[in-house]
Amino acid sequence: MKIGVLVNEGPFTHQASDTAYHFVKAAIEKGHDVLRVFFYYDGVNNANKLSEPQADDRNLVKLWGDLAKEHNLDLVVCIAAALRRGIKDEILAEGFRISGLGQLIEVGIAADRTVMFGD
Amino acid sequence: MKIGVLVNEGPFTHQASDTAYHFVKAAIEKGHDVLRVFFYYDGVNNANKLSEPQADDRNLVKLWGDLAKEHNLDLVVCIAAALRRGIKDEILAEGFRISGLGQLIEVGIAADRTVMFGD
Amino acid sequence: MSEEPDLHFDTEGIKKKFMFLNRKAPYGTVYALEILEMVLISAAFEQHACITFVDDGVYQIVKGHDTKALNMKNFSPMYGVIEMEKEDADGDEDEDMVWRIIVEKESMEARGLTADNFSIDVEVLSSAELADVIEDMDVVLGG
Amino acid sequence: MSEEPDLHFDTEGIKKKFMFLNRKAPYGTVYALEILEMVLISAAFEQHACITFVDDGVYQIVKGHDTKALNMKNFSPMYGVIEMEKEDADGDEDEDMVWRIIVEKESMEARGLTADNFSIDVEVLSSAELADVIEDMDVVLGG
Amino acid sequence: MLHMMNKSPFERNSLDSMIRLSKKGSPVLLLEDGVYAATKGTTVADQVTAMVGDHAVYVLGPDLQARAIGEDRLLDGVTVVDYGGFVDLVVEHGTTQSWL
Amino acid sequence: MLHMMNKSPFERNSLDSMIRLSKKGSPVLLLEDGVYAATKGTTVADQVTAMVGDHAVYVLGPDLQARAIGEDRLLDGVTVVDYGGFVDLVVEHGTTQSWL
Repeated sequence: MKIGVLVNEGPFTHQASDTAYHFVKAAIEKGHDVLRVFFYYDGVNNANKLSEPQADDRNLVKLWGDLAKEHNLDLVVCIAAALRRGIKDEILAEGFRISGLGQLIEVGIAADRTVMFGD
Repeated sequence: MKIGVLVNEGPFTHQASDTAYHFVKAAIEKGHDVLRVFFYYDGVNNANKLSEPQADDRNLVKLWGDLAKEHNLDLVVCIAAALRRGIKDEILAEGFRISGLGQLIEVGIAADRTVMFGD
Repeated sequence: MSEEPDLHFDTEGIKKKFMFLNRKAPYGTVYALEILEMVLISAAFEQHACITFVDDGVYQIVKGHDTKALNMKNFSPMYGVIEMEKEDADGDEDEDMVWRIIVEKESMEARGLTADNFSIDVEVLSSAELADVIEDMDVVLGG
Repeated sequence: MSEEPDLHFDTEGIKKKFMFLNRKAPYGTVYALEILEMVLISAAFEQHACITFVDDGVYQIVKGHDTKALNMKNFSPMYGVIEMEKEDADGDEDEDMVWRIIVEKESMEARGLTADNFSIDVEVLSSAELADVIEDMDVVLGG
Repeated sequence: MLHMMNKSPFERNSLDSMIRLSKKGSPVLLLEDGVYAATKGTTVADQVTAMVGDHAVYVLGPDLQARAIGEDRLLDGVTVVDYGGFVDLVVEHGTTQSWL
Repeated sequence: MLHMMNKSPFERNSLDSMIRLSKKGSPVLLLEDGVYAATKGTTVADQVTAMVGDHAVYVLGPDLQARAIGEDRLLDGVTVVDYGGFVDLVVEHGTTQSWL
């Protein structure tokens, strides 16, 4: 089944990005086709490559990037939300790309299911 | 009177930083001594110099920096919270400095009033 | 193993029912503004859309916002743009595209508001009626 | 016009009453963890401290957290460190420094919990008693 | 339609909104801080028990474990799922709505 | 002590917590989305009217204007202040506590 995902919050402050990550991983393991993960609102902060968690904590920026690499996953950061919040090419983590908000509507149309994670 | 301020949220998603800014500005105008503004939790995102709001919206990163410059205001970003969230020297906006969480406790001791703004 | 992901999907001829569900008050958080941007972008895709206000979301469309003292962007005129998009959808006979602007009656009344307080024309539905509409959607987005 | 701001204030000999007020559940948001870091740093300043749990904050000290499946840091052992800091403060006769760990009874009971559910020793106070304690503080921090 | 709710019922109005605006028979998944709604002995237990009568109610296991909620503390009629079960619910029940 | 509350009383439990954990006589400032608590005709109006009996209640004017709440829509006994008035309240009333 084709699945689209929307992530509304950054790593650390809210659990939304963690839950989305586990959901996407489980969906891929079950053989579903995750068409795109779209990062909006503070969700764009998931793409900040400077993020450096404590050694004994998870690193969601890297986890998302690794998942994208391994499974050819499309991680899209909303350009309008990102500009406001200072997420730009110079600090964009590997595996993410910046694009327009239309890419969210597009995946909502193309996917069989769209699932939102936020605060 | 000596005042310390704690800002818990970033610009844009929550109003906390806006309210803190207006409060600090009004306190200075009334002749009070704002000893320090401490940015913790997602508040560290107020110091991201890459932030570029829409032309018709306010730019809190710049507003804080300008206020600091004009009034010799100490804007301190918590190093632990900032590292996690990828706020580092290379993207630190003018007027802010990065330091330890002890600087929050210190201002709580030194100030007559400590006021917290958050979500 | 990885090839480039598809940057675009073929959405030609697919028409889905989108709901944009507004549950937060304006200005205290930015969700209201950023959902508006979502709605306006969606117009280009010619999908069905229900722009819906429940809980504190009903405060978003109260008329008379004045944000000068806050120095924040007053985004309430954008609701007028949505109303115009809806009128376009209603008026275009070539387009099978339905836009609705809905307020939940219970949320409105709990806050001491009536439809006269709003800056745009809305359909007022009961919780039960709105639950039926939600259940009929293909995609529900919000924040 | 601007000179450098003071990077350090002279806090020597000043002892204030700090409250660290925990009102959020753990893991759903990061506030619990980052307030803990605040409390631990404050120990170095030898201030009075009330570490207080109300509303969903009472869930922070329930024993038995296991975050392996979430792949998140399990920070609950840090509450034990706070308990040790409190014991140090209690035991040190040279130091006039009072630490208290307080749970609001009403918040605990509303969630079906008793003090037996907690991983650390706490004082259980009623809302009215806690309101008196809060009123007596010099600085209240939280998140 | 699958309704998802990730907020503590003591902190937010999300549980109330979901109950008011979901149709009888639609399944409900409680996750993140929303799992506290499914515990026994709380001030919302009666409300959630009534919800269990109208909806199949699922709760995310990893969130229970993190919060030290044993299955003995769950209200009757609530079913625990893992992330794989979460995916299955999404696949089986059509459109999803997240009550944030 | 000055109690500050910035959350909508319909969305969060912050108003309830503040009322439960503040002492009679301590002043209260409603700001940001908290200003909705001070409006007439809502489901919390009786609760807030009772609070006005026990506390001096202030509300931040710039937040009222942004949200289009005219003074005629405010509950009786509530006093509007601007940011300068906010500073004065902080200065006059000792320790502050923010009910977020």
